[in-house]
Amino acid sequence: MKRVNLPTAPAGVALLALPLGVALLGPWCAEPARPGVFAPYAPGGGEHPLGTDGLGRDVLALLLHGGRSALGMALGAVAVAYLVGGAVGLLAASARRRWADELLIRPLDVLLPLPTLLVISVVAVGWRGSPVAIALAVAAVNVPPVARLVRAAALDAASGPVTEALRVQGESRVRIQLDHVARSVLSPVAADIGTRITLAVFLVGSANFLGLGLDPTAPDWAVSISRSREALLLQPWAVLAPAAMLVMFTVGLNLLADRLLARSRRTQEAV
Amino acid sequence: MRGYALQRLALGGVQLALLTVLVFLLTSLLPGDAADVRNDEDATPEQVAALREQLGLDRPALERFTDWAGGVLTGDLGTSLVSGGPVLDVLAGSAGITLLLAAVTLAVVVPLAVLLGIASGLREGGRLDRAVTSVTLALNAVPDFVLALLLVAGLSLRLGWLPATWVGVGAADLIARPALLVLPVGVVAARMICLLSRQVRAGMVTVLRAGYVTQARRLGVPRRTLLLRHVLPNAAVPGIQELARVGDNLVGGVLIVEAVFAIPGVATALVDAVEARDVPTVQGLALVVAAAALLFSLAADLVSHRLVPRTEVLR
Amino acid sequence: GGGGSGDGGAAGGGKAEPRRGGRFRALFTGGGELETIDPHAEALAIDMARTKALFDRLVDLDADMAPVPRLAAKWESNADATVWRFTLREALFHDGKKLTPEDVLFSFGRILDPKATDHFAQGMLSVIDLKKSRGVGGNTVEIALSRPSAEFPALLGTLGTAVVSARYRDPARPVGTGAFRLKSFRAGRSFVAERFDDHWDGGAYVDELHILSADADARGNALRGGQAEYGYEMTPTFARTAAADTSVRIVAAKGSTAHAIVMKCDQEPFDDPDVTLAFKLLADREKLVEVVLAGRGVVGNDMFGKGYQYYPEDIPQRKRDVAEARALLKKTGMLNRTLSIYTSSAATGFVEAATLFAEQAADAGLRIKVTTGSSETYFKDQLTKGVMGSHRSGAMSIPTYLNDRLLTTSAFNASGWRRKDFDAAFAKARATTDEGERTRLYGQLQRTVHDEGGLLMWGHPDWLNAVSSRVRGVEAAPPNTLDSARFDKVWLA
Amino acid sequence: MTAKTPLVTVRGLTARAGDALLLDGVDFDLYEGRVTALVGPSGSGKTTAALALLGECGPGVRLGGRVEAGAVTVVDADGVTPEAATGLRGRLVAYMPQHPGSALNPARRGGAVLAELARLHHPGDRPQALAAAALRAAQLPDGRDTRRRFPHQFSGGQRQRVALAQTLVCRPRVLVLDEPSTGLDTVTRMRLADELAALARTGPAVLLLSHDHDLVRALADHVVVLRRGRVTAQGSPADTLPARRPVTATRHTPTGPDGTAVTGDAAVTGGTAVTGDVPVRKGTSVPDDASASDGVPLLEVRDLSAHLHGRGRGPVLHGVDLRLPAGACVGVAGLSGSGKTTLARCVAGLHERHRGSVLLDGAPLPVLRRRSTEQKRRVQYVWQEVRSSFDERRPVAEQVARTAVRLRGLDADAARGEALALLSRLGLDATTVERRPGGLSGGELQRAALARAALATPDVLVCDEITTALDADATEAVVAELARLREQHGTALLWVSHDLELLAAVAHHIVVIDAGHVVETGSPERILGAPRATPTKELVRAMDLGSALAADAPAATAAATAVSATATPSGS
Ligand SMILES: Nc1ncnc2c1ncn2[C@@H]1O[C@H](COP(=O)(O)OP(=O)(O)OP(=O)(O)O)[C@@H](O)[C@H]1O
Ligand SMILES: Nc1ncnc2c1ncn2[C@@H]1O[C@H](COP(=O)(O)OP(=O)(O)OP(=O)(O)O)[C@@H](O)[C@H]1O
Ligand SMILES: [Mg+2]
Ligand SMILES: [Mg+2]
Repeated sequence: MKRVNLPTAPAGVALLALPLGVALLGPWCAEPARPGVFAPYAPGGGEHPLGTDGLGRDVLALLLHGGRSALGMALGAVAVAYLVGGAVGLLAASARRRWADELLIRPLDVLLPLPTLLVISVVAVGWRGSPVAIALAVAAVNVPPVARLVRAAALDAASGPVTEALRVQGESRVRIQLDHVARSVLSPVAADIGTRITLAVFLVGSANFLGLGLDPTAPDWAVSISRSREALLLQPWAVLAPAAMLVMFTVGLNLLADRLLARSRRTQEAV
Repeated sequence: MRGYALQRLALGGVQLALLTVLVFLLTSLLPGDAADVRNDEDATPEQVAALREQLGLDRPALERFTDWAGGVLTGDLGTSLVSGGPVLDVLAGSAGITLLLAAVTLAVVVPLAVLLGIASGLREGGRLDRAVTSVTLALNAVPDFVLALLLVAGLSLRLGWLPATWVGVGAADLIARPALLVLPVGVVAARMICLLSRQVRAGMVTVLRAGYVTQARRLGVPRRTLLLRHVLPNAAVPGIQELARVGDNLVGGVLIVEAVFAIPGVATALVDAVEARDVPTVQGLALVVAAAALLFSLAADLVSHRLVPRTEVLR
Repeated sequence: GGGGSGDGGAAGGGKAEPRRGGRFRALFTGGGELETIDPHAEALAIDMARTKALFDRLVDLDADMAPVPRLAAKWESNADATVWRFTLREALFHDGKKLTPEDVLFSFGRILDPKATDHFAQGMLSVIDLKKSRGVGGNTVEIALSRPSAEFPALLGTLGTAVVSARYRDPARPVGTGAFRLKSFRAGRSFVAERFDDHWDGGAYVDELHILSADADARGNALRGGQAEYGYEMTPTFARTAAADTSVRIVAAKGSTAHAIVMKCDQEPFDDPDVTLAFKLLADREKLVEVVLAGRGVVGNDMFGKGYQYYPEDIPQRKRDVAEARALLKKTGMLNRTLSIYTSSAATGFVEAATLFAEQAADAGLRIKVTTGSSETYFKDQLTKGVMGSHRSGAMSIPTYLNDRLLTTSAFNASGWRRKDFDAAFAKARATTDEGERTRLYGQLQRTVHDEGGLLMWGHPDWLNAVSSRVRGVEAAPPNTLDSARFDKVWLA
Repeated sequence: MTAKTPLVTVRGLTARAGDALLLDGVDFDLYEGRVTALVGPSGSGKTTAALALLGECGPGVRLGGRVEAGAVTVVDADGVTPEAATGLRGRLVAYMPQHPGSALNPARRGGAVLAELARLHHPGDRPQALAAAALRAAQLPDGRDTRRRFPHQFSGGQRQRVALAQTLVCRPRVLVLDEPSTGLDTVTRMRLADELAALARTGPAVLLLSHDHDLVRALADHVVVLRRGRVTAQGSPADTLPARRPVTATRHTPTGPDGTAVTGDAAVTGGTAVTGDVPVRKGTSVPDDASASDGVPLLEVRDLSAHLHGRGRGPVLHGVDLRLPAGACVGVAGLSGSGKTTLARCVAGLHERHRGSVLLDGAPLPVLRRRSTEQKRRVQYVWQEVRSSFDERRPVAEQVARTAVRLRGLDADAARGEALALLSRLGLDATTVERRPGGLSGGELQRAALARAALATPDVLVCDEITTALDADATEAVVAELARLREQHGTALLWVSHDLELLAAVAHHIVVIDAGHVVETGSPERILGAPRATPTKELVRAMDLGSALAADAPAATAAATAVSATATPSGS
């Protein structure tokens, strides 16, 4: 069967590498952008190729410093969500007693319909400007869906004949969980993780955009977009440069996730 | 089936009840209360205290909550601490527009996404699939707030084709000027179409490879029937499950759109209420939004349950 | 004078005859459900714009914050400024009844009603002794005060002082004398009023007035997209963008309000005036104005009310002097100390100014950490949190500012300025009926603040409003003054 | 017959996967009204050849040679011709796959699909009538209940027949049936054979792929024998098929604690059936139940009831009693859907919704989750549907060897050595079992599953239809291996099978289950020789397909309990 022949993997890696590299290495490449050094919203060229923002800070320097929070909060949030949600999901799926399963998963079900926006806005208002609080809030809203996803996938695997066979073979619970169940869970998780990171990046970005997140002078990409949006026509780079970073990251991530998925499907077929 | 639906409904009720407790706890964690927020620099501490007493904020939290909860059971969502009017009025004032926005968005999203997903999933790797996959992938990667900014700057401010805001727009204007809807709906719909069509496509690709589809094809079932009766019901499940999550996406997208286009909807009201520490309003709105999201996911579950009955067998 | 001119003068265009008719849509920052059209509970700019359309005050303030007659044609006081007589104009309420002294007394009674917690003028007007006040004849009211106040007429030009009819009960059905009559109002959304043809001041030109809530972005977009005629409080960036756009014009009132960084004089280390002085010397005010206000503003001199009545123009402008500041800091042992400044995004420019100032202070070896707090409760929190903070003040008269911000009893004494002698000097100035002497006394108070106070008042931003190019008759005026957000004199060309 | 032109011609058909040659120059023809059988050991390429008729092949497999069906060239030297399949599928050639479980759409009710296919291929006729006929031909009762069930609500054998009905309802000119009799009890098999014979007479060419030589003998006009992808013989069944040989097996007989054989056969008591026999140990006659303390059987099932849903809803088994002495073999027989698998799973501890008790050495045996390692080692289970019990991501050999590591504490190398030795005794070479499960044929996997359980050297081995996909040689290897197990470890067998002849050869005692009740127990000789209960009688009469067909069974009446009344569809 023919497959999507986009130059997916290399392009995905390249797209992902730039924003990730900027986020990771950026802070070492440039001094933090100092306010008031240049004129506000000066157009690009010469000393500051991407111009300046409303506080007269070099957009390039901001860009180099703004990735850590923009991506870090989202990635951290998804990591926490998977650590907690994944553990709960696996535990619930492997619970020997039905009530144990219910006890683990029902409270999360309760959280599921909680409007994400509400949680984020309450947390962001309450702990203004704290990246950890916002990341935790984003993680918290992601825990229930992750737990459910992992539980469903694990339950599928855990109640199947393969698991039964492993149990009859005397495999330990831990090994069944880690080896078989976790591995069967892996492919839905791989599929989910790309979207989830994208959503988390957007969620963190949206909070910042709405002024509910970090403080308004932070170099964060989403904050930069929000702060400079009024000058979109005056000094487009102040908005477009951080926006491009975010878009590149998510496009690259999705390309890569698609590719991994296609590959895992192929290896499953080609026995 | 009916038993399943009733069970889900009952669960939904419990969820809502616990949710209100949670929302109450969350909002009471916020620094300051409505009395603090409502007064600006010029209020004296005595005035703040008087206001606090007048709003009943000096009563114990538990008492306030039980009062409110008792009211909800009789259909009374309480009184706004800000306007002094019923929360229901706040809701009525904002829900209409949001509902309209959501409905139009869904009406655009669902058929389009399903069609795109089917078309691209049918010929995996074909030219159409590649085109659709690339476009949805790219569009999906643009945060809604960026998309909204760029569209407004380009289409409204530069080209002047579409209105840039909803400032001063009433319900009647919407009917007279449907152009108002284009940008907000476009922004919310863009990413939802991407998410949904990708799910539908993935479902199609998986199901098209399943043994039973192969067998049906072997038995000579023609393309159309194969697609409609054998492939779609199974392939739709991930899409429908995605749709169940759309509730949340929709709220998030609508909030951004409401902020950018100055649309006075539920999301805006919710954020306003949080900022004003108007706890009864926050609770009322959260309750309604959550109930809507719950109903949505319940409907999606019932439909996928109907389509693939096996799902119930899993515990 | 503070009532500077607009970019194109008084936004008048030519000297064409005003035209009647049309719909005028004005946009303001909204307050959601907090918005009100109760003139005594007004708090937000949008509230004031709306109540200004529906009601009139006895007295209003001109661009210098000096009182000008409105419903009161003239006024006089007794020798010790404890009894004031206001002569009323012939004016009609929207219900067709004539304005009487009873209406005025009813209004004061309503404002001072102890059960009304949200009548912000209550504190200021508590000097009124209502029991001794009375109507005299058909058109004069005599207001008795419980203590002397030479500023009393100016007080009547402030927030929450409009005159309502004695028949006014339900805020949703306002009975005022204003140039517009209410058609509909929904908090957080819209306000529609129509011209009141029997207005005492000749009435408005436009047929219909819409006052709508919209945030800064939406205001800009709507103006440029032709969806509104007037935008209140635009950002400097918008002003820059609008310069290239012929459909929008900026009407700017020069240096109208005030931005400051406050240091709490009642706390270590700012209990030492040398320290506060060092900080004041550190600020690069030009830079702050250039960056934070995008150049749309004037440099401040650590005193409120530049250009207003009673402002001591003779005090020399404070300049940046890092060497001197360093010396002072060294002397007080402040070098290399780390301080934190408590701020929030409660007002535009707060965080920016704090950040920039921290940057400037670093030039003298000071480390200042910027802490951002909750914006909704900032003005309250600032009183208790941190030794430094961000501060801004809207337009008000200098005596009002001193009264509200710098007395031991002031509720919002942001700089922790509490001095018995200062309080006494203020009370004396307030009771002084001779205007020249009073000006001198106020000037002395201001000088003390300038020298020793904790107010680093670095700039006075221009007040930027925008109108679409069809609009005529919008005057540049500082907020809270008569001509600010006044729509009975605007017309559409 | 030779005068007729063939409907399908296959010439020099080859199939390659990488370097391996799966089919090597296969020739055969199919004629209208004739049944052609493709036989050969498991893994010889039967399924591969049959799929080639439809122009299909497995992943990574390339076809060559020439296949013509009707006037259409399906395969030529370059492989599958692109337009080939479309026209002929269903109408000209219809195929029933070997693993029907995955061929049924989980989301659709059986009846709806049948009606749809009927309408499609025979628009003139009444679809409901056609569907009913197909169900009956597939030996499923035509009722609302059957039609409204979803695939997951059938037993293994029932699913097989649902897939068959779907193939039959197309009424194609060439009918390809891949192992249609696996998983069928003798009665059903007999009726099915009958039906197919009648069907073939009415026109279509039938290609039958089967291990079941009896079925082939009874039905086929022409036999093609495949061996390692080559046609080794063609001709009439009598000429090509080996003589019917009796299953040679050492019967498992109970052993005493000292290893001596226990004679007698009534180690089992049935709830309803009463036997006059009593177990005899060391030549002494001991009363059966009363002597429990004296002669505790290795495994005992007491008053076992099982159900599908919680709180006893959806009962499947009713009060089953069963005794399995050490070293013995108890055969379980019964119509398809009667509850045999459920019983086996209860013993294995996998079916948790049951009441009553399972005792090992007199001590209660908990459900699997609570069994100790030793208990797990002592009781092992071989699945009926083996393919789904293997992890498709790991090589088969590795999965098999784990048993010895986990349950017998061997190190990985030793376990692997034992596993490979065992697998090769069962006829699976090392290269085959190094593949993942998807690369093994049905029969190969079945033996691997047995090896996986046998490696534990269990005391009780529960075998659920472990020879359905095996040819005679492989069956013999399996039986021999089980005999070895008994000799070396005294393993007792609980053997679920439809193959009564096989059971007669291996079991010392047979239990017959019908609709969840034990209806009869006794020694194989007695059960086969003088069956008492009606279901047993029918099973036995249908045992020898040849004679049964000759006698024919118009008498076969409503006893078709094919869809057991115990099963209540749970979705609605
Ligand atoms: N995709 C594949 N790649 C490599 N070898 C394969 C593949 N599929 C099947 N085989 C091998 O091809 C041979 C023939 O397989 P096939 O399924 O045709 O056998 P069969 O005769 O139907 O066997 P059974 O009776 O057990 O079903 C087997 O040895 C099998 O291991
Ligand atoms: N999920 C289910 N829903 C409804 N009925 C079920 C379900 N699972 C099993 N059954 C029914 O339970 C009965 C017993 O099934 P079981 O698998 O034990 O039969 P069996 O004797 O092993 O049959 P076979 O010989 O066909 O494998 C069957 O009639 C089957 O239809
Ligand atoms: Mg086969
Ligand atoms: Mg079975």
